[in-house]
Amino acid sequence: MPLITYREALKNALSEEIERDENVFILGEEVAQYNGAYKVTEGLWKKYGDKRVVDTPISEAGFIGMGIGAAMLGLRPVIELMFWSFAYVGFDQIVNNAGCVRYMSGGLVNLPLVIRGPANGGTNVGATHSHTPENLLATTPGLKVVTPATAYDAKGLMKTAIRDNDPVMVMENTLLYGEKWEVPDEEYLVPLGVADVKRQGNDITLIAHGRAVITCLKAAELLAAEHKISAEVIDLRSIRPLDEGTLLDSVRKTHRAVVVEENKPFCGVGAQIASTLQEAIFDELDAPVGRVSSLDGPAIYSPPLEKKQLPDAARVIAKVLDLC
Amino acid sequence: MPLITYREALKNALSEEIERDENVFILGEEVAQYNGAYKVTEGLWKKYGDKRVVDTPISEAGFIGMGIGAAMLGLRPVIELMFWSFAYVGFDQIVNNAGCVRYMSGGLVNLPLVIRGPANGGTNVGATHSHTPENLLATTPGLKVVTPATAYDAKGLMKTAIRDNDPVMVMENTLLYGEKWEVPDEEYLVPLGVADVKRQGNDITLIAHGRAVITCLKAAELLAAEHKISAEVIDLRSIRPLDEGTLLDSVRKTHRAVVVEENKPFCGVGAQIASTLQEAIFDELDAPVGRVSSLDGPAIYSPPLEKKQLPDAARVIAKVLDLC
Amino acid sequence: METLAHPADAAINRRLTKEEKIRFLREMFRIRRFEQTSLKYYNLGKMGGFLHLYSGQEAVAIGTVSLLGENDHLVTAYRDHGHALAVGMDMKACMAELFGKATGCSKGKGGSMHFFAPDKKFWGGHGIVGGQTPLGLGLAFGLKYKGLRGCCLCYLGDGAVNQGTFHESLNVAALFKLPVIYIIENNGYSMGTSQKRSSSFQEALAKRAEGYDMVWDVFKGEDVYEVRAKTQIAIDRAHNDSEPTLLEIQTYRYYGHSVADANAKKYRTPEEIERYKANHDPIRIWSRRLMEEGILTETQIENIDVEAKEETNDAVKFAEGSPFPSEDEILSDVYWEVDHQTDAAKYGRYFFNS
Amino acid sequence: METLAHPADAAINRRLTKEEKIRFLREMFRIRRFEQTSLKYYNLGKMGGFLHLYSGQEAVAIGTVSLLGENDHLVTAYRDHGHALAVGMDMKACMAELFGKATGCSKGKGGSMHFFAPDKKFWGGHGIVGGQTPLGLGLAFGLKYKGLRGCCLCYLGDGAVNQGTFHESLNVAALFKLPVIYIIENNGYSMGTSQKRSSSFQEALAKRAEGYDMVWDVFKGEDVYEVRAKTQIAIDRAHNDSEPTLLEIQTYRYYGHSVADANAKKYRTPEEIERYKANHDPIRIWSRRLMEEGILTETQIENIDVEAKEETNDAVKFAEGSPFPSEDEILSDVYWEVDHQTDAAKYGRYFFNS
Ligand SMILES: Cc1ncc(C[n+]2csc(CCOP(=O)(O)OP(=O)(O)O)c2C)c(N)n1
Ligand SMILES: Cc1ncc(C[n+]2csc(CCOP(=O)(O)OP(=O)(O)O)c2C)c(N)n1
Ligand SMILES: [Mg+2]
Ligand SMILES: [Mg+2]
Repeated sequence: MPLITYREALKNALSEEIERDENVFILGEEVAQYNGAYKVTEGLWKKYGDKRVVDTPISEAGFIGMGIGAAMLGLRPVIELMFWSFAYVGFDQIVNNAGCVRYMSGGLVNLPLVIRGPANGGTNVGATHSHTPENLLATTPGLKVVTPATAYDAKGLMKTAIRDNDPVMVMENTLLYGEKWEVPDEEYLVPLGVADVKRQGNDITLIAHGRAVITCLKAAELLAAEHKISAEVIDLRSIRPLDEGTLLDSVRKTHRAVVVEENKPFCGVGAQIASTLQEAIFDELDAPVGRVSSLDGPAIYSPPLEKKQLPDAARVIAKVLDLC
Repeated sequence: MPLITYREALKNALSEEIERDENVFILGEEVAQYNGAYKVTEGLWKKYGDKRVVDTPISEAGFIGMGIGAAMLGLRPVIELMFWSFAYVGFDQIVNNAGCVRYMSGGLVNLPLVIRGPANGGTNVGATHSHTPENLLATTPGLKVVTPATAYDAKGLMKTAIRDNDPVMVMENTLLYGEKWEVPDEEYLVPLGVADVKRQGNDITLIAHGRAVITCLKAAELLAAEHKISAEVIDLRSIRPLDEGTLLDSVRKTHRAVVVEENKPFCGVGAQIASTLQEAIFDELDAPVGRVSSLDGPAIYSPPLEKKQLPDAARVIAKVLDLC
Repeated sequence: METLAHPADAAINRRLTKEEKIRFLREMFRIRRFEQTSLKYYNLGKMGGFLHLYSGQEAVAIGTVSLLGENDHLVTAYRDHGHALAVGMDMKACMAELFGKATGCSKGKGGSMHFFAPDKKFWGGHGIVGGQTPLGLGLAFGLKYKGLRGCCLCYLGDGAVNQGTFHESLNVAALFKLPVIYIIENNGYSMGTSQKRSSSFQEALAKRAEGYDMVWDVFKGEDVYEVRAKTQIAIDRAHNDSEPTLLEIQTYRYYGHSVADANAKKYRTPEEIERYKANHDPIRIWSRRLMEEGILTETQIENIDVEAKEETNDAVKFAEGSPFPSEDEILSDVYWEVDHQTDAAKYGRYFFNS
Repeated sequence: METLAHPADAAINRRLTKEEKIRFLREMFRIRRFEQTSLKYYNLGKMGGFLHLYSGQEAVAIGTVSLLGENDHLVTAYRDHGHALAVGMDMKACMAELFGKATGCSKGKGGSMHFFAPDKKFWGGHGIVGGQTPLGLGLAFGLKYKGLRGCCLCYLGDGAVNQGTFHESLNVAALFKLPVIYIIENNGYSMGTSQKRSSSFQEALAKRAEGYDMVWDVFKGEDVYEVRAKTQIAIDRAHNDSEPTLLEIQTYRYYGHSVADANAKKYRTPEEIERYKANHDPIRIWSRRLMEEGILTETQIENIDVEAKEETNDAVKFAEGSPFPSEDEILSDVYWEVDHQTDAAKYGRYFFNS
């Protein structure tokens, strides 16, 4: 299988879906002529033109809402946020219009749209640019949230998100854009709501999403090599819908779990999962569910410090050793 | 002690703080000449005039940001949101400006401000008007979140919030505005970060905030009368800072807990608390920490249905019986 | 711009048949009576939440909506009963919605502020001030994308003009040349705040359009002819040139901001309200016209009114006789894929109550 | 409005001493060299994140800031080095901030986009486009509340004008009569988008002010005299009448949007950039003036430049020699009460890592 970057995988997904369905189009700042701030849409404007790849002013609330209105008519907008951090100026449009209109119309309206862009720390862009709103959006019934950790998943999940008839928030990661994975040439889809066991193990389950999955895989290797602990690594892939079945099965086997996330800890995704595990399989747990999150301040700029603020393999290992 | 309403308690707190400190002023839609959409500021404009009680256009992002800018100069704005649901159009100002500026300035700036208003369901105002963003805001380091459940707490917490030198989000409840409690005439403060054991018990701890506390007190009475279960009821009062000590002490005694909230379940405050309890005192728990939240759809309009969507005593009791 | 001795002489009005003119009257009566009845039942405790009445503004909804063709859409704010009935939504379903019943237009889930009728090209009913304005943009974008000759009317209040979304929408509308017509229904107040206490502007609110190089107009909203004549110009601009317009229509509401508005008579004098009712009421004005034109007699008009009242009473009967939604409705209509039990919904958990 | 044969003749400029004029030149050189040096070290991998250079725009910051008195404040966006140095922030601390060091102006926590100096009445440095515009409003509100004769300059870009917050701010500024001066530093581009692709407008962006009944002006930003003369009018209006103004200052940036902007030479031609550098460079123009006025010789000017370069090199040495923040700094400066270990911070948990 060819090795391609996470970025290319996303671009290919967008390109294939634009070709497949005339209602699919891309909307956002610098997505067209500039080729995308992070080059995810590189070449698409040249190939598909002004109609399918649309540059917007810096008006997130306006163009997110515009996408929602267009989706009402059956178009399938893929709205790029240069950073998910900028969603906060358009938060009302996402929560109240994308999130609530179907419900408030008694099911008369549905909104087949995608909002995508990077949501991560680790690139020293400071607190305003490093938000990870997966918990904020997944708390909202009506929205779906997806966080691909590999190029394979990025492509498969993006294509599924675009075909989904509900609003799907896809949170990417700038630190992964340049990383390569094997991605088949043939078309494939990755369904939402199916977690992926990225590594098998017996002693403890590491549960993560987004780049934290990579961190867990590193930690798992070290745990095996240095501590003879066999860690299973589960990638949630989608936060809502959430594949609880796979999590429960794994923890029923390992009896221990750590949830690792780049979210802030308070009411983070890890809180939801820890809470679920202890409630669903209390008697199967040989130790409390541990959590490793970003250190609980706004994102710090200073490059070496920001590295420490994000979860790393060492912190995951320390937590695992605490619990094993 | 005189019985006064939650609404009056808040108004008295505002009035006393306006008198105490010339930097305190109120800002928001219809707070002055109209006396407040929910009459919390009734009479204050008449008494204190245009300078201290300021009506704004319907521009939440604009006037929240204006309050933040004024706080930079040492003023102490108390910003009313007619509903906390409207915070979403000003979400960026709250998270990035109120929440991050102190940090990003390396501590050079601090923002002594309060944002307050009702955040609750139960009045059939539909999904757009019934959001409960305590989890969304408490997830943000830099912000504090307070949710008074009684008139006594409302007054004491509001006064403390106004004197606090950090941004404090006070979430009130329209269903409580007209309810009465004993409130002393003498000045008092209720500190942030101190939970209140609103009822003593031995068999299980019910943990709640806001109006869910009242629901728990009702449930506790019924549990005692009908099931011989002695429930302790803890009112968090503030979500961040969070009084974990009181929670842990109680659960160490009762060995069982249910977290009750009007938040939506996914990544709700209850998730955070359940996750904390199981991690901190795993061996003390005789049963999983249970959760009771709003039913996980957008807020429904239909009055009898919305009643069922919110947690009620029956659901709390059912959950307790599950665990005991 | 077409200048006319009288708006009645505008081509679009000259073309009207007697039946159409009668229909406008009937529909204004239907809106008025629907709301008066809903007020009564609200006060009887049969409804929850808010009820924002449109009474006094009827000619705006009727006049503008009467111009819409096959590919013309609309979206509005929470004061939406007038627009809903104007597009032809079933009065029974509207009333049942207010009663929170399963037979309501939104199955009792949306309430007064959140009526929708996609089949009638009516996209809500939105509770957040200004929140609908980018949706109007999107509907117009969608029409243009699909190559359809149509437009979107997007209504908002005089208070809503100060929301950021509206400004962002105006810029994009003009920049992208989208066939959207923003209609400020200026009833002089946003809740208890008079227009001059909420907005700084020159001449008219709609003049702000110039800042975006957008055409605008401001006119009275009490006469169906005038509303139609002036709005048609904007619709033609949208249809023919794919250009947006900002219209400001001066109108008035008789009741408080919502029924919960205890101050309705504090921030405006009773005289102000009475003066409008006496001299500017759109139903009276249209009735007088139809009599002047010899189309209807006073008795015929009264009959139309009586029919409207009867219809609202039937609607109440329907609403009262309808069931509340069943409890499982709380978790339906959240996700399309779940509702339709598609393959996409086969995996993972969607709802998180334990 | 004062009309003048030449801005140099404006009272505010006639009053300038030789020393002040030299200082303006020195400060423009300091900004230019500071940024060129930071660019070098950025490219060496010594810095993270973004670096938005101000080169080409220096006369705007220097000209406007030179007018500020005791109660005059300012706030800007992420392209903030020019304003920071103009208000007198320590260059060493600024450089150390870029290096992410504990000695940085924000202790290494804010980075390039988030410089602050409250002691110099400089309130940031804000990364979210348009997010600073309501803050400017609030600073002006605070001044008025306190009864101080002052104003707030709030800078934004030509792309930022399309954020909703800016519109909301303009309305409130005019409605409340706040002494705020919004300054659009129009450098023709928002990232790779030319002004005409992002905004629909008539004549000038600043003309949008008329929609809010606000005074506006548009002028060139390459000549310190002109910037000072035109801005002073707005400051007087703020000081004397507590009235806001919207200024648009035409300028240009030499580098890409940020250093990460790989397309800097794709959306504009190299000729366009060179043309500006050759004919409109604020430092050249000011240098020429000072020579024409007989204040400085070419050699003296070169010496000033050399000094500026030396200062930036010292700043780099300082930054390189400074320590990174200690790990516990990640959780300080979050809450004032916690940092100061007050009574208020005695209760409850503030940070939630386990
Ligand atoms: C963002 C937001 N802020 C505040 C409100 C509360 N609110 C609802 S309607 C309204 C007044 C709007 O007035 P206007 O736009 O003139 O419309 P009208 O009610 O007169 O039709 C206010 C303040 C809201 N729904 N949304
Ligand atoms: C809300 C928001 N959207 C997008 C961005 C990304 N962004 C940063 S600067 C910029 C361009 C701004 O251009 P302009 O306002 O002209 O200022 P200039 O960079 O030219 O100084 C963009 C799109 C952001 N920081 N915030
Ligand atoms: Mg109005
Ligand atoms: Mg620019």
